[in-house]
Amino acid sequence: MEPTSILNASGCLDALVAPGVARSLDAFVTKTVTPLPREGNPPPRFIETEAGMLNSIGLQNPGIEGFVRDHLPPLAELGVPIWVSVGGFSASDYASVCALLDDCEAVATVELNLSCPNVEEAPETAAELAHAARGATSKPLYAKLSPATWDIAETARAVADAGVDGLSLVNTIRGLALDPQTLRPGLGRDVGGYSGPALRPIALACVWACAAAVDLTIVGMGGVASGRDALDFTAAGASAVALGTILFSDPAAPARVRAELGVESIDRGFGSPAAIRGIARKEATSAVASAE
Amino acid sequence: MEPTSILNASGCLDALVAPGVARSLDAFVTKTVTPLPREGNPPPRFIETEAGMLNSIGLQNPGIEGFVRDHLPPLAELGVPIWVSVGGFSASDYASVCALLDDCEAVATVELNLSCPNVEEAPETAAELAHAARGATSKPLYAKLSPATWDIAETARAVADAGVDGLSLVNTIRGLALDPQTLRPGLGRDVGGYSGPALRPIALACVWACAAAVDLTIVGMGGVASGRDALDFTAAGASAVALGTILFSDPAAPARVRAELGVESIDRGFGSPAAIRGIARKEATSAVASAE
Amino acid sequence: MASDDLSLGGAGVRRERLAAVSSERVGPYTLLRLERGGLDPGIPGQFFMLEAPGRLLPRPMSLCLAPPGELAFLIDPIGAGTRALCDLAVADAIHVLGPLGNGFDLSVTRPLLVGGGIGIAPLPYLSEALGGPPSLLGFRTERHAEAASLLPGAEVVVEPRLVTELLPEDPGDVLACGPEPMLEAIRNRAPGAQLASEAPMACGYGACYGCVVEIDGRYERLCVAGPVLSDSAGKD
Amino acid sequence: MASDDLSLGGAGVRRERLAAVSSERVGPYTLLRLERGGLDPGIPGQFFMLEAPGRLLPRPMSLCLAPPGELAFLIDPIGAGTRALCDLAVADAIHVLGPLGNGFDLSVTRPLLVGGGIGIAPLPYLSEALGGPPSLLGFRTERHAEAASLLPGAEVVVEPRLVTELLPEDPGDVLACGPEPMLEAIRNRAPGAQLASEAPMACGYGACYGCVVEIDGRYERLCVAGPVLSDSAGKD
Ligand SMILES: Cc1cc2nc3c(=O)[nH]c(=O)nc-3n(C[C@H](O)[C@H](O)[C@H](O)COP(=O)(O)OP(=O)(O)OC[C@H]3O[C@@H](n4cnc5c(N)ncnc54)[C@H](O)[C@@H]3O)c2cc1C
Ligand SMILES: Cc1cc2nc3c(=O)[nH]c(=O)nc-3n(C[C@H](O)[C@H](O)[C@H](O)COP(=O)(O)OP(=O)(O)OC[C@H]3O[C@@H](n4cnc5c(N)ncnc54)[C@H](O)[C@@H]3O)c2cc1C
Ligand SMILES: Cc1cc2nc3c(=O)[nH]c(=O)nc-3n(C[C@H](O)[C@H](O)[C@H](O)COP(=O)(O)O)c2cc1C
Ligand SMILES: Cc1cc2nc3c(=O)[nH]c(=O)nc-3n(C[C@H](O)[C@H](O)[C@H](O)COP(=O)(O)O)c2cc1C
Ligand code: FES
Ligand code: FES
Repeated sequence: MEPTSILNASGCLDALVAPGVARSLDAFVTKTVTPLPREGNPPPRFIETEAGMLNSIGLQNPGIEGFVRDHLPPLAELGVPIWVSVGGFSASDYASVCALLDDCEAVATVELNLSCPNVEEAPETAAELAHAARGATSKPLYAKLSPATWDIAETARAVADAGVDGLSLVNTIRGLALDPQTLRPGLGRDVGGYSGPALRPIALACVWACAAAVDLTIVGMGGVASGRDALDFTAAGASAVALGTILFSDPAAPARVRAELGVESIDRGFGSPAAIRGIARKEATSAVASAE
Repeated sequence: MEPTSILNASGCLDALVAPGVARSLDAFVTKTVTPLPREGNPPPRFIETEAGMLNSIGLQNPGIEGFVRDHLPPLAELGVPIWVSVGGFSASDYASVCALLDDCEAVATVELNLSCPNVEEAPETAAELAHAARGATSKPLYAKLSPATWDIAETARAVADAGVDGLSLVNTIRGLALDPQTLRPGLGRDVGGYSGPALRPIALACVWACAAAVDLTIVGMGGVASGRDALDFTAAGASAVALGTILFSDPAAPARVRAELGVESIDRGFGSPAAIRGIARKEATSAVASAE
Repeated sequence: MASDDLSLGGAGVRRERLAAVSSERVGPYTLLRLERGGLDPGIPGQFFMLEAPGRLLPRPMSLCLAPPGELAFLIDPIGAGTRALCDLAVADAIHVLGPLGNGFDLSVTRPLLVGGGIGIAPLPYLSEALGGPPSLLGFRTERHAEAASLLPGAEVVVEPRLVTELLPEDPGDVLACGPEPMLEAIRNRAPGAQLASEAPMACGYGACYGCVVEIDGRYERLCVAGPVLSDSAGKD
Repeated sequence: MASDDLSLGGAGVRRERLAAVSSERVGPYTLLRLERGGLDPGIPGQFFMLEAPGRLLPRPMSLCLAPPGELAFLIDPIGAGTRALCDLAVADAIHVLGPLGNGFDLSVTRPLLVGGGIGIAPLPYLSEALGGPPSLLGFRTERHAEAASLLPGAEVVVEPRLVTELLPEDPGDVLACGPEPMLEAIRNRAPGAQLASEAPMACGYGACYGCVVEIDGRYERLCVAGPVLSDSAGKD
């Protein structure tokens, strides 16, 4: 087992304007690309909350053709593995985008954004979308799931059966915040996706549940901001962590988190973070939640 | 319309040991009562996180018979309306407990805890549970829903069709935190329910979505700690707010929040909080989330 | 409103914002003196919930000393909350709720106080109430033992010696506070002792059911049933 | 590591922890001087992301002055983040990232600086770079107008008079910063003006797509395409 890899979370870094940051990662994940170009949502597009933020970017992206033509070539020059995040509104959307990417040598991995609130009912059809993508590409496939579900392990098993190679856990969860003056939603599109430290315990519970349910590689994310956080995700079963919101305040976070994680591991008597993987579950009595 | 009522959140106040606090509420909500007594989960039962806490109390309660015999008579003496929170593991559980409570004059309202993580699949059968309860009592019925669902408005419509009179939004969402020393889960039962300020944007989005979907009275909760928070829930469509985690640090919160809410309303030129109800939605362009 | 009597179980429980009067190091611990405000110091062994700046939940602390106009707490900085309390500067104010829980039963004839580590916290106030009975204190290191200065006249041992080694054959009415292994040893040596236990507490007044300990095979809230439990109600 | 060149678009962008050297009130604003560390002051109109103590996200601030060894920012305390920055005490340190974005194009022949309210912030540094060209400043009240002291020799008006009333027939090369209605008026009166715009920014370096403004009918990131936009690239 290798040490915990450090990636960015999709939509939280543009490697073309911040190549130095991208190069400090073990892999760069693109913003979600859809079949057609999208302008995204009207501003305001983000708002800060007590221990997190809400965003309603709305999948602004150049569409798969523009992406492959204009973005992929310079990304390929970076020298880090490129993961392409793929979104869509139907199984055929996913299949067509994946088929296109299957031909691109520069693409190391495809991450399926199955949890974009724009795609109504996505969690219910996650397995179908994953199945369609699997049929269209032989690249490694990661399924990115939403925490907004009663039983994420069930979804994990379904996408595992559909043939994905890994899980990206988790996407944002819907949230709302009002403008203090107007009492109107602070975002142009009212409701947005909640990320940052407040999401961390929810994300960690999802990693924990999925690590018990399926035998897939897990990229953990949701509020990771320090080596200690990366350690927790590793202990809960993740093989990699992705940095999202923390990159907005600290573009040097990848190197910092990596260094802190190494120190934490050694201080605790483990040679490398890899030895910590899944340790939270050792002697675990029960994975069933019992709160009310 | 009356001003925003202030209740406690179920499981966050024991009126019998804190009668003064209970009397400062517009109604007292009991901890969830199940058909049989329950000892609850082994400690540790709570752990603090960055902007919230996790609990795994596990529905410790004396069972419906013990409750009606020992707890209800002194509760009836308090002089505030008593809401009884009802939990169970099947539709017949809910029906039998509701039938028993239907005979109790001291019970003003029944809140159905349809979102206890102990009840596997509860959200899927929320409407069936609500339907069973509706058949067993003519008391006002509130359905308490979980935020851990892709589309809470769908559940809201289903329980509305089943005949409930109101919604209690929201229960905790599953979370995990590890002990910094051992890297084992900080709770005796590993995963617990996440509450407090971190939950607030999620809860507010649920109130917003349900207020648009159904014509039911809404009790909003999730991190309410100030008059401003109560104002936000009111603006999003709630007629009452329930105080949970804040009661642990401030048992005087009900009177404080009520006073702050009054001041906020007047400062904004509204005579009473009632005039603010639903105002966040005025000129709303879209209730569909558009984050990714 | 915030300072009103909250009718939490016993009468006289209040919540007020109290300013720090002084904060001094005692070995590894900090003795934090707050102005008393309108709060009642309560019975020795009772506790207060102290707001820990920057934390969501308050922290339970036994009253250590009750000089006129003050409430003093001895705090061991073991985590974020206790560190924040130890870092309070003079005039910083925090919310304090109390007194809470059941204190020691003072109607004892031959009191002997036993404390281990930070478990010494409630003993100075208790000793005062009982007219300075004999006391035995155990500490992990000489540095921790500096806290014994708060209980003049006490017999003090430092590990590897254990405080229970000092217990006489017939110890009389033992009133003790300390780590669980120490309390367990006392249970064996002094049946009927009054033992102040600890458990993490979110609310301190019976609201959350987070502080349960097993008593006679059932989960009871320590903040309501304790923190002082008589041995017969103890774990075994 | 944290102080390394991060290769964010332009070269020379660094992130360091910088201590406050002084903090003084200027009317309702605060002039915060930070030690410069290894950061480059950049081109006038560029901005820095300042850590706002207690907040999750940093806040964008134009460089106001660049005295030797310092970076100085003029801050309007309009919300929690800016208030936290205005409350910094001497020696308090915060993370600062920059310089970011596109500054003013200094190859102008007849510069005229125009600022409104806190929009005056980038003008002192800009004025210095351009050798003290004429400037027009507009403020909401006399108290706000105290900030004009940062730009000696400027013409100043206070509402109800508007700064655009002072614009000459042929204003030359206008470089402006201020509220959107002021910028809109300048667009009409001085086509081709360089206008420094504002939008809430979460990252300031193109990572989040949170700061988009409409440019030629498309949503462009202001932190990458701006904040200084030449009028032809402007909203209409
Ligand atoms: C009735 C009562 C009276 C107390 N009196 C004092 C006192 O006078 N002086 C003093 O220094 N401390 C006292 N304590 C203990 C004190 O409340 C805890 O040390 C404190 O809450 C820890 O908070 P923290 O944020 O520093 O640590 P945290 O980060 O909350 O916890 C650090 C570690 O300690 C564990 N822990 C936390 N609280 C407790 C607890 N109560 N019992 C056992 N383990 C715990 C946690 O699980 C964690 O592993 C008392 C506790 C109780 C219940
Ligand atoms: C490139 C750039 C340079 C800037 N330079 C300066 C400067 O030199 N001095 C200075 O005082 N301010 C400057 N600002 C504005 C400053 O960044 C904001 O006032 C600050 O981020 C607000 O943070 P807050 O926490 O105080 O308020 P918040 O609580 O975040 O916001 C308060 C209110 O202001 C709105 N708001 C927040 N940020 C902006 C913004 N950037 N534009 C418009 N509305 C906003 C919010 O939506 C909210 O309604 C600059 C902004 C940009 C984009
Ligand atoms: C501004 C912003 C934009 C995002 N865009 C995407 C996206 O395009 N595709 C996607 O799968 N996730 C997107 N996400 C979600 C993140 O990838 C990540 O799952 C989430 O933010 C949780 O991680 P964090 O708390 O570390 O930010 C976005 C998040 C933010 C904050
Ligand atoms: C310690 C604790 C115990 C709880 N017990 C119950 C319960 O018995 N029944 C129930 O419906 N909700 C229970 N809840 C959930 C709360 O009623 C409430 O929905 C949730 O905590 C969100 O509100 P808050 O953030 O204000 O605490 C409990 C919450 C906590 C923190
Ligand atoms: S600490 Fe909440 S019930 Fe005891
Ligand atoms: S502020 Fe993040 S992209 Fe501009």
